Amino acid sequence: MENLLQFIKDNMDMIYLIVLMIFVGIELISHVPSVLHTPLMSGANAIHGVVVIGSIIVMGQAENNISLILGFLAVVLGTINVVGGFVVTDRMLEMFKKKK
Amino acid sequence: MENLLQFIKDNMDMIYLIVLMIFVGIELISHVPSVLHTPLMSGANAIHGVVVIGSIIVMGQAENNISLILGFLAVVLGTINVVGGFVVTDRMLEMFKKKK
Amino acid sequence: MQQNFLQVIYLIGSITFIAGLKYLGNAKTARKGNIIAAIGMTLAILGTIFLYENSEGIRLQNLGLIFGGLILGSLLGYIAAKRVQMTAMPEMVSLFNGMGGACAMLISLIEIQHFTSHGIDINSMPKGEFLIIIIGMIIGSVSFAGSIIAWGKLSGKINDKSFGLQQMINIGLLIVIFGLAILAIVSGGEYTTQMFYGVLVLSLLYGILFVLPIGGADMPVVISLLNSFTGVAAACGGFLYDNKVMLVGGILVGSAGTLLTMVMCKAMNRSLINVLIGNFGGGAASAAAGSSSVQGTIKEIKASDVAILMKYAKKVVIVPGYGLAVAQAQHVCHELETLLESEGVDVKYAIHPVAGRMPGHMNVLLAESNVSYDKLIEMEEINPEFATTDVVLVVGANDVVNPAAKSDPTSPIYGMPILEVENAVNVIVNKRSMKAGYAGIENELFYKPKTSMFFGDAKKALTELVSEIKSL
Amino acid sequence: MQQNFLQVIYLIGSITFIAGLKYLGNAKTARKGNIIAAIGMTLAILGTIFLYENSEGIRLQNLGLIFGGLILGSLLGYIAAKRVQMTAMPEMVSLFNGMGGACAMLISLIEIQHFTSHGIDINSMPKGEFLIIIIGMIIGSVSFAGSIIAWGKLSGKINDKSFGLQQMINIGLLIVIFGLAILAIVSGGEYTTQMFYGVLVLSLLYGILFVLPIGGADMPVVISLLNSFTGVAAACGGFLYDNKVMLVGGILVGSAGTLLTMVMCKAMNRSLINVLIGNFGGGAASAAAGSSSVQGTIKEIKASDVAILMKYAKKVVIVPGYGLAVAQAQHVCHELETLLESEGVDVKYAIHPVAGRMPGHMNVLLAESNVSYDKLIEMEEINPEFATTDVVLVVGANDVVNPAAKSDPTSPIYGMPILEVENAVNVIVNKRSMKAGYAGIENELFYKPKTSMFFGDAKKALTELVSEIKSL
Ligand SMILES: NC(=O)c1ccc[n+]([C@@H]2O[C@H](COP(=O)([O-])OP(=O)(O)OC[C@H]3O[C@@H](n4cnc5c(N)ncnc54)[C@H](OP(=O)(O)O)[C@@H]3O)[C@@H](O)[C@H]2O)c1
Ligand SMILES: NC(=O)c1ccc[n+]([C@@H]2O[C@H](COP(=O)([O-])OP(=O)(O)OC[C@H]3O[C@@H](n4cnc5c(N)ncnc54)[C@H](OP(=O)(O)O)[C@@H]3O)[C@@H](O)[C@H]2O)c1
Repeated sequence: MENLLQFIKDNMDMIYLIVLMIFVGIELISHVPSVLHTPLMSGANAIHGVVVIGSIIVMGQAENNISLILGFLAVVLGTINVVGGFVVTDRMLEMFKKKK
Repeated sequence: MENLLQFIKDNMDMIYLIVLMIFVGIELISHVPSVLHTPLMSGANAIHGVVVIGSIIVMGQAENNISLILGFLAVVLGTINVVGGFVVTDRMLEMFKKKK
Repeated sequence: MQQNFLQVIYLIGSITFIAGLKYLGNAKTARKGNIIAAIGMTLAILGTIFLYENSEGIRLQNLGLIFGGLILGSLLGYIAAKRVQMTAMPEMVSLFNGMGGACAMLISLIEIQHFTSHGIDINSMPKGEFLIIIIGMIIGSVSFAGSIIAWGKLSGKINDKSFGLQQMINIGLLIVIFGLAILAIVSGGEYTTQMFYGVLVLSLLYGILFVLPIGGADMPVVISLLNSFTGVAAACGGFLYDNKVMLVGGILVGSAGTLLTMVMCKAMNRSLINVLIGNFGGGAASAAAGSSSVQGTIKEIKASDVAILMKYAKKVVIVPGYGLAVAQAQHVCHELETLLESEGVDVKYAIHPVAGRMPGHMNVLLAESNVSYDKLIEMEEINPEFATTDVVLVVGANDVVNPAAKSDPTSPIYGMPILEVENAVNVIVNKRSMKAGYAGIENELFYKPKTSMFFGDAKKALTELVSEIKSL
Repeated sequence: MQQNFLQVIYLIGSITFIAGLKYLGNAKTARKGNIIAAIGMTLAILGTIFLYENSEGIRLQNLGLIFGGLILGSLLGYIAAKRVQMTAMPEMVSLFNGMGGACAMLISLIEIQHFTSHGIDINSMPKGEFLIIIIGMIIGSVSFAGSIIAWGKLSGKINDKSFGLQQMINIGLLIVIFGLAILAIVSGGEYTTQMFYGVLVLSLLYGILFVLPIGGADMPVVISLLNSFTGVAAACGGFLYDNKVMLVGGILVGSAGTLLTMVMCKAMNRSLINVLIGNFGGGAASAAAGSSSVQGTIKEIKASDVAILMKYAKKVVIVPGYGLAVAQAQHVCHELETLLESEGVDVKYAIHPVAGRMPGHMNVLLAESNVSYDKLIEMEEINPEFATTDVVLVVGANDVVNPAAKSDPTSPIYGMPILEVENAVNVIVNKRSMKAGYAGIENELFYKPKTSMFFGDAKKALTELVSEIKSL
């Protein structure tokens, strides 16, 4: 119990950040028209591609071949997620624009 | 410039907290029907009464009479804000409840 | 251990504030939201009293006095909130807001006093801390002084006062305040304490001058703005004591309050700048009222004729406005409604979002006299219904039924959505005279062939109407 | 100094993510939102590469390989995204999502590998760190494997597979995975590494088994769910490296994605539990389709008769559905519309929010064939218009026009709002057979006297119709 409290105290800022982010995420979505669900999902998909930063960090500290190979793979996959995600979202949204 | 960056770095968690709170605050309000504006204002008014905590802290460390008197005043005023705020909001909302 | 526990309590408090405000935004959950936030607040306050330790591990002293203050404040707050008339709620909120501002101001004062009373040079205080203290004080005292003036104006104790250079003086004052504050922080000279008190006095003065010229009817907007100020002042306290719950509560109210202010302005079809500088809700309104541009003849109607019209109508819509609130005619209005219903007439109320002088004013007012919630129909819903309405009874409303908002692009209310009462078969307007309403403009509706004017104070007129219907 | 600068870049990145997602929620600003988030992402990635230092102040190595990976990934992602057919977008999103999950999984793998390759006992790793690594790996690999299966199902490469104890096995598997993970963290024995790899394999297996039995038509919901999983996995990375932008991006997608999943379920009138366990979009549907409860006679109509009806109508409403997408008939549909318009017929499309197989499917599909946005009318708006419509042409839609949703409380789609086409003068339904749609239920509409069935593949039937109208 004391351990837990200490852990919570030490990570208080993180916890506030997480709690607030959850509120923000929920509020942002709750008033969205259903036509936009698919582009929104796709945009969110691109955003979680931010995980590629983790793979860059890990790759930049890799020392042996296995790490290098796995890291390279991770960077490639993460980048596909990011770039593909944003581009495909843009393509979807392009179709929504008002045409005369 | 370096000073500024250092300051920002040191208070990064605070800055994230503030930025996120601003987002949360704005999102919470932007879809509220206008009938609820007054109770909402009143409820928010009660919430900022949280400043009373500051007066309690200051009062608990007061050493001379001036501090004690001013501190006491601060606690009283802050408490009026909190209690009055919540009670008056509740009274307003009571009127909104559906009657058969 | 206890400190960690306190942090958890603060986290819970912060979450209740956010969740509470979220629930407050929905009619169904609003009351629950208020209670949730109140519980979180109680937790945070009690937690602070019993668990707080400063950086040297010392607990809070003076617990007796603290509890005394809490109890006294609770009593005063509770009684004030319970006693206040429903129609006087906005000024009550303003008064409470002023107390919060004063609290923030006092905290800064005590912090400085604390420092100087130990004979330490105030200039040795860390600059960051001093900055926060002084910002908290400026905002707190502007909010305090401004709220008191707003309260005075709304409760009729203070009149609008504006003089020529008002805006110039205010801007100049602001510059002096911030100049002096910066000087106090960076100069390091021997007059720092004096400068600090100078800033205090000027801030209070600014608060007064800032609110004084604003029209009484714009007060809800101003109160909302001052409300968000106090939020920022509370957040300064949070910074000062590295106290998360104060920070969260303060910033939340600061940002939500600012947006709410803007939303309120928008509902009245005005810009914030306009409210703060324009001075249009006050003097200008009465001035403009003199110059009448609409011409035509009006038709008067007597209570007995109104009674006949209404009794034999199938469907009646009552449009309440500011005049109903002023005359305190909500109870007799409800009586009229039940009387007509018992005669088989279908009666509804058409609620315009900014009828009255605060958002939701009509809902609160009519709910007070036990009108059923289902009878209060929002503008968007009732507008199509006017076409099938036999009699519309406008009671003390004016701007919200002014067709100029739709037809006249030069009108100050152009663009504001209105209640389209002209689509009904008969329109009866009750007010005391041909005087203008809040926006200070003529109303073409009164001159339409369909419209009959039923002059008199709302309470008297409706009472007469009720007895006429009874005697039919 | 540079580290501080990097933190500021991360802050900017975080804000762009939030603002971007906010803008994405509004049709007018959506594209801008996407671009804003993309710019923030680019900043964050470049900032990391050039400014990142670990706690010992060492810069990133292997920059060549990193850039190689970035360029290769960008090329592949760009080409895939540009080449994909509009109708294949959902599976593309799923595939990209899988890549993100795999990336998170690999990060955890490398972290462990990094540790063990130095010959250090894995049990000496700080517990907190190990916990985060293992959680990131579990979620990442479930998301990876699940997304690949979802992609396979949507693109028709994998069929629905469900067997009796599926749910039991899945739950059991979950328990084993978490048990093993906890054991690996706390036991401290010599098999920790093996347990870790065991967890990896089982997580991948779980991802496969979790998605395999879910009906193909429920895939959008599942993809959205897996999307939020990957968000959480990314947030784990943020925890691990104390990296705020990963944390913000990850949690944002995690929470927004979860809510989006629920909202999507609601629009289809199903609960999430139902989607995950119910298996109703797949096998059950075809099964139920056999048992017909609605009886009656149907009326067939030929293309030439439809052509006459439509050409001489004043107002035609086209109701597109899943069949239109399957048949890729959007272009000929647009041709039909312009043809009719040139004959003076008023043509509109009625867009049901869940017509097709993904939200907004019909909008995207018709926009692809250059149908003007103004012609796409949302359900709430078009429903009152059917009463004044001469001909409704239903193309490959079924559930969204099924009156059982309004009249039959026992129907699985009861309560879902539908397009009330029966109010029109004539209803013409184009589909290939009398088979049921997604919900696997009969449609009474087809048996109504007003309704005529125009059988055939949508593309062929509409092409025929167009040439018939031209030859009139
Ligand atoms: N709701 C808000 O949040 C808010 C806030 C600030 C401003 N406003 C503004 O306030 C206005 C509200 O419109 P409204 O139609 O409700 O009010 P209004 O336009 O101000 O008109 C009120 C009318 O009531 C009459 N009246 C006053 N006392 C009366 C009495 N004792 N008995 C009978 N009639 C009486 C007045 O005419 P006589 O003097 O001839 O009797 C006046 O014309 C809008 O312009 C709105 O923008 C609203
Ligand atoms: N939009 C979403 O996000 C989403 C996601 C998942 C599920 N759903 C569900 O999907 C359903 C959507 O309703 P809906 O009315 O669009 O579709 P539907 O109810 O699935 O009906 C589609 C109809 O199109 C016909 N069809 C198939 N191929 C065709 C072709 N080549 N040419 C002509 N007709 C063809 C089929 O009948 P034949 O076989 O006789 O031709 C079928 O009855 C709803 O139940 C909704 O809940 C929607």
